[in-house]
Amino acid sequence: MTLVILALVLWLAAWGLNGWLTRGGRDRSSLVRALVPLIFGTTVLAVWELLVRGLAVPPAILPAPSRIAQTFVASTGLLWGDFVQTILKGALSGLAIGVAAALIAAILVDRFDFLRRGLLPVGHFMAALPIVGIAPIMVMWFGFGWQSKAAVVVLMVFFPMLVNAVAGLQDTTAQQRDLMRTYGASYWQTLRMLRVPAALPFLFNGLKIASTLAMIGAIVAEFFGSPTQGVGFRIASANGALRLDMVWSAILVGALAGSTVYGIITLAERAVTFWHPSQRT
Amino acid sequence: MREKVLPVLTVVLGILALWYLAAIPMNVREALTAAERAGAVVEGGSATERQQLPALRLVLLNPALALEGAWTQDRPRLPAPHQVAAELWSSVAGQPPGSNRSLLRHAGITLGATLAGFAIGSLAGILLAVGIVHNRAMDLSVMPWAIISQTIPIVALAPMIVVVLNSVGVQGLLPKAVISAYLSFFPVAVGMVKGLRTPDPMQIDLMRTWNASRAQIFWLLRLPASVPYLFASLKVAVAAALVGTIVGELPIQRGGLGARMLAGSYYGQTTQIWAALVMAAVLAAALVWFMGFLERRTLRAMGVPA
Amino acid sequence: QDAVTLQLKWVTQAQFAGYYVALDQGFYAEEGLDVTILPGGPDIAPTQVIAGGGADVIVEWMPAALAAREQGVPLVNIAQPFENSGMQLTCWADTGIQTPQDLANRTLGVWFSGNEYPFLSWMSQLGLSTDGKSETGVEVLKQGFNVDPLLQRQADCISTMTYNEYWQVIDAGVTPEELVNFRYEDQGVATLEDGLYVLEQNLQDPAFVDRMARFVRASMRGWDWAQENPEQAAEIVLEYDETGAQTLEHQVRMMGEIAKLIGDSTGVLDEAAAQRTVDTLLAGGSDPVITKAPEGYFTHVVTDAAFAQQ
Amino acid sequence: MRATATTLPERDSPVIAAKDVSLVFGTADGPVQALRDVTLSVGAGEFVSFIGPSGCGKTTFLRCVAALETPTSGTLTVNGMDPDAARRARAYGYVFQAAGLYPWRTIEGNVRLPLEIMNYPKAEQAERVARVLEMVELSGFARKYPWQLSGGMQQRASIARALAFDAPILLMDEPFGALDEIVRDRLNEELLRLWARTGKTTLFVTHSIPEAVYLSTRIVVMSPRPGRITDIIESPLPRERPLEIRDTPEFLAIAHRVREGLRAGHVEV
Amino acid sequence: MRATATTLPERDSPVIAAKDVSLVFGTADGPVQALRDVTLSVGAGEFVSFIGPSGCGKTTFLRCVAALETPTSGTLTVNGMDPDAARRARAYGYVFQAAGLYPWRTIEGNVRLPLEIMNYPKAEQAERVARVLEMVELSGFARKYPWQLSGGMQQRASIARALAFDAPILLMDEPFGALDEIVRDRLNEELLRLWARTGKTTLFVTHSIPEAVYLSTRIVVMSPRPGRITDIIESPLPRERPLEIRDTPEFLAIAHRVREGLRAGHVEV
Ligand SMILES: Nc1ncnc2c1ncn2[C@@H]1O[C@H](COP(=O)(O)OP(=O)(O)OP(=O)(O)O)[C@@H](O)[C@H]1O
Ligand SMILES: Nc1ncnc2c1ncn2[C@@H]1O[C@H](COP(=O)(O)OP(=O)(O)OP(=O)(O)O)[C@@H](O)[C@H]1O
Ligand SMILES: Cc1ncc(C[n+]2csc(CCO)c2C)c(N)n1
Ligand SMILES: [Mg+2]
Ligand SMILES: [Mg+2]
Repeated sequence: MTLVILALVLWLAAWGLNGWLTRGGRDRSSLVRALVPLIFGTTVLAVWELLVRGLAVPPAILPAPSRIAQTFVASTGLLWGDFVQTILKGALSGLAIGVAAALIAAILVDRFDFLRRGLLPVGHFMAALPIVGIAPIMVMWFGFGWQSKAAVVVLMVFFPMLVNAVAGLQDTTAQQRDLMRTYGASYWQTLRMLRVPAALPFLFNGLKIASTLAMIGAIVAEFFGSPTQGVGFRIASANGALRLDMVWSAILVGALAGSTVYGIITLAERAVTFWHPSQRT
Repeated sequence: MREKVLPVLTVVLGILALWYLAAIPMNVREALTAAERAGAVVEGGSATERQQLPALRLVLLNPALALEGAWTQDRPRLPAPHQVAAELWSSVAGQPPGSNRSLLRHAGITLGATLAGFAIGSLAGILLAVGIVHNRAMDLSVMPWAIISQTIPIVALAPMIVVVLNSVGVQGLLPKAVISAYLSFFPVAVGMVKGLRTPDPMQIDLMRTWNASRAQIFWLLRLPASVPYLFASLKVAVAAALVGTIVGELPIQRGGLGARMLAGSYYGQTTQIWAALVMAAVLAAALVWFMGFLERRTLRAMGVPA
Repeated sequence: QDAVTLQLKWVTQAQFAGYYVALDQGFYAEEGLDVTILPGGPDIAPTQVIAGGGADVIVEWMPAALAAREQGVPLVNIAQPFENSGMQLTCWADTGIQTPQDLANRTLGVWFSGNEYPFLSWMSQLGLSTDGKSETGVEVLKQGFNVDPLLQRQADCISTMTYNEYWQVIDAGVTPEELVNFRYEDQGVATLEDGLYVLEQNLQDPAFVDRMARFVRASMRGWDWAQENPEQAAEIVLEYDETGAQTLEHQVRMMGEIAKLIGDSTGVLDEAAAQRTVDTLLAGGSDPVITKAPEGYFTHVVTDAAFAQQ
Repeated sequence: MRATATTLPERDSPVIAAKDVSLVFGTADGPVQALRDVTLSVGAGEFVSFIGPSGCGKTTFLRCVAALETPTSGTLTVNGMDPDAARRARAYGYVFQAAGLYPWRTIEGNVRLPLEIMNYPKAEQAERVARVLEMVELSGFARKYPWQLSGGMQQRASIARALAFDAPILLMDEPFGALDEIVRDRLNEELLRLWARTGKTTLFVTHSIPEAVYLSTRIVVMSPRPGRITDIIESPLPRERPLEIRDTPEFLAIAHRVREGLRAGHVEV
Repeated sequence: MRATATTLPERDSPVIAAKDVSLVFGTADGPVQALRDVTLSVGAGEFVSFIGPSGCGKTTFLRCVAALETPTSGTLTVNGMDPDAARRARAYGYVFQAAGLYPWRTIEGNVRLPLEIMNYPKAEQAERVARVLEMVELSGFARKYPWQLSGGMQQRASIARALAFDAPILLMDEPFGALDEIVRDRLNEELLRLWARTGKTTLFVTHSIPEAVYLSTRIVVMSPRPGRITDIIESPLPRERPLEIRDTPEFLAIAHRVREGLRAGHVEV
């Protein structure tokens, strides 16, 4: 009971501390900016630890963070193999192919009105396909290796990317388009100098969604068949053995990879769309 | 009207033609094995040897057999469109709507959980976005973790979530709705944060000169300005909610399109998977269309040029 | 009426016909029990469900139950309706596999999530590593939910149950002559399947033991009924299948095979068979399932109570 | 306090008092000094025009007054309090350089917006909206959306929006830049009348020398980079000013002095 | 063809010929007639100013000429072809009423944009950009982004952008609206010099009567709702025009006539 109360007190204290840190212009220092999410995260972990101990939650249901950390450190070799299999081979290759395909499709759809009117409604329908349902089919078609995972990822990221790209390519003001018209700019010139830059905020938005979907897709697809390696495989098999500490370690691999990719995309976004009002604050 | 129908029809016909064509090489191996069992002579060696040859090569070696078996198998790798249509028809119209075998019943189960999850998720997403835009501490601390939360493969955790919720007595529609809410809150939160921050600095300055309260700036400026972003993300979110429900249904096996897909997969009934997939796509398309409809109505009411 | 929640190991099918029959025919009600049957599914670990308090009693395979015991979930076998193991490895004959030794350098499909232990144990007895194809090793795939890997020759052999997946292969048009089966029973690595397990601490409560006794008694009545009336049992199972995916033909056949596995079990655990299971697991490969011989992992108090009263 | 400031009684308790106000923007390639040592005090009911080359900091100074920008150094008070307190007391009506209407509101809705925010009664809202739209000649366009209006009409709508409520201080940043002379003359007269009637303290940025001279009690001439005040010209013209006053020698003399001041600022660049 | 059009030789093959051009916008609450029966022909090398109350259709007419809007009725040709063909032949340099710079490009990059599109050699691009930025006094701001500039500076950048390349027809929509008189005078002179040197046919929208008179060979006075031409005034002023010309009686006479025309348009409303 004392541990539970301690958890509560800790939570309130951290909340107060963060509130103080972000008031009165202190948030302009980059140290504070880094500190605040860290405090938040540490608090979540500490509260988790205290609650698990305080309420005596069985480790077969929810292990304490300290135990997860031990397992993680002890199994880095195993987890590295899973990371290579699922993230590097499955998710990232699928992400690259899917995004490239979506961009090409977006330009085609944008370029040929017939396609836009014909393909986009059909595309909307196809996109509505719950891709998880396709995972068993992809495993059937492309085998147990990473190729089937990449295929699932391609299908999963294609549509969000396409929608964002098409929306972005149309997100120009009338005057900006008029200007290009007075220059007699060709389609490709308008695309390159006006519409692609204007679309960038949307593209990054799509990319962020796509990158998280890619991780999820690759991991889920492993549930429908995989070699004896991979984050999804690890989660499923460790869960069956009630090794929940291992399950969470594998999840941590997925989360770390996902956050890193997301972080890289965010940095790139900041560098490339610095001019957008949402980046200027 | 004709301007829309013709291109769509062309594209659909094109896809169907491609589909039928693709079914030939996709299904050739099983077709040849079946023919061999029936006593036909098959080029390309034994089944194990044929495994090494590309599918197209096999089609060219045995064109007649390949064609014969392409669109009629019971367990095809790629069912032909008419097989899917037949399965769809029999499971929708051929069953009493309340029966366990009726796809309509399963679609209904999935729809219920999807709507519940979508409602919870989008509401949570909007509230989170409002908090993030208005509270610097939340902006700095929550956003990175909201992002990390999405990199957790919730889908992989679905069985665990079901078990854990089950252990605290939550059953039925809710565990599925929780997973679907988890997947749908994120696009809404991200889109709304962007949308609520979209008014340019001058418009906010103007509000400041009037000493508008935060609530007023929110209701009169940020919210209307965010509407296009809101609907864009609601469309993504409703599709995500459906995915979440289906994922939640996989382990539970108590009906719903997800259970149906898994059962189809479990018994190798590919056409059954495809029929459930098509049904799910119809459902999702309808939900997305409905969001688009609301969007058009709202934007028109806001005087945005068509 | 006393409430009992039963968590099954897999989806609703004739594998669990006895319980559904007992429910449907009112055997549980006659014992004053209100039983809820939760179907399982891929990646639902019944051991986890019971650890989380989501069920009173579970149907589980002994290897998984023993593994859970080592992970701090003290499961105890209270009854064992299945006498024999139905697990086997099914291979294409035309690949030239005839004996277990021929498995070297092949690709094999295996179920994971706690069901891989007998397989790993067998491989280590054969002296085959599971790290990839080689003269002394096999390549292992995590088999999905169906028999496609075999049909499409992505694997040379896959795991099947005599009552289920094997027949799916046959239904796909394959003749029995095209296949070679290695039953775990015959390979000496059989483990006990489909026993009933509860949490150890609950057994201290006499009321619970009594409830379980009535439950086991009614369940065994159900199994007897199902063995005698396979067609009706299959129909009952179909009624309870909420996915609507099962076919009567398949369930009737499954019921027939299940009847063979049950044999003339009364539900009382055969201690020798349990010991065999433990030995198999302890002999496991490089990554043993259990590290030491378990104690107190079964009890006869429930079956004693159940059948003494008769 | 500046010497001139003490000569006139109303400036003893100035509405706006700036002392050595400087503002530096940090940009990627080095800081930009937008204002340097700006010292100025404006008494209640004064009409002060700001004129100066583009980029000299007029907008920036107005933004400082309205507490939309914070000076890097110096002191600035409004009604004796700091600008932000004045902002919270709803002291300002601000007309921005760009119209900035909300695209999802009709013209009427845009003008009504500040009234809604300040909780004016419903009936009064309608009455005020109608009155100011009339004043800027947009009565027929109440129900149109901003993108259906020409640039000048949008600017007039934004003026109407700032006049709809009773702010004691009016800040106008080139409000009439996009209007033709006739409408501009009319609005100038209208503005003078409004000012005379309400006694609002007004800061007014313009590029038109005649406009500045016609409207103001004082004209502040600024020069760019760094933005600073080069001249402050008191207008001896009477408060009552018919349009014809623009042909009088007094008027032309002031205009000349302003033009000289401006030119001086330009040469320095 | 209009009577005046035949009197001057260069208008026999006009660069811009509008005959009975009308344009109606459909809006939610009924159609808006923006232009009615506008007939005008502009010869090569002419400098025509458009003046008229806000909302009278000046912008709309320029947009029709640049093929950004299609007249609902009437005929409009540019260089004998339809406006869209002329557009594709890159006949226009257009300065919009709002600056409309691309936020992702620096000032320099914005000015370079048309040059990149028209494939000017790299070296020439740099040279031209430097020259026009010099001309609008923005040399020091080449590397800044649009939001770091004041409104007037942005407008000057957009003028530079239109002048950077050699379009035979220059369309300018209130280009100097946001500039102070000194800069405006300087840019007026600069524009006249450029016009004399290059002989660009120029259509110029302004609200300043002196500016219109100072720059133009002809002044078109328009009146609103529906937008139509009420007067076309030929300027007898010589092509060589020092700024002092604005004090000559001829100049003032023309200015007076323009003002009368404008006022007439306003009374009708
Ligand atoms: N957000 C900003 N970041 C960096 N520099 C800025 C910013 N805003 C303004 N400046 C700079 O400050 C100076 C003054 O700008 P300000 O807008 O006050 O000029 P102004 O006098 O209003 O000009 P104009 O008459 O053209 O509107 C300019 O040199 C401008 O480049
Ligand atoms: N897209 C549009 N939809 C509907 N009406 C429009 C549209 N654009 C312009 N109008 C209307 O057409 C008329 C002429 O507009 P235009 O922009 O040509 O005026 P202008 O002469 O340029 O005015 P200003 O000097 O204020 O810029 C106005 O009454 C305006 O309301
Ligand atoms: C993912 C997954 N695959 C296989 C099994 C093994 N299994 C246990 S009971 C049963 C029924 C036999 O038809 C089967 C196949 C599992 N538990 N989970
Ligand atoms: Mg300014
Ligand atoms: Mg205009």
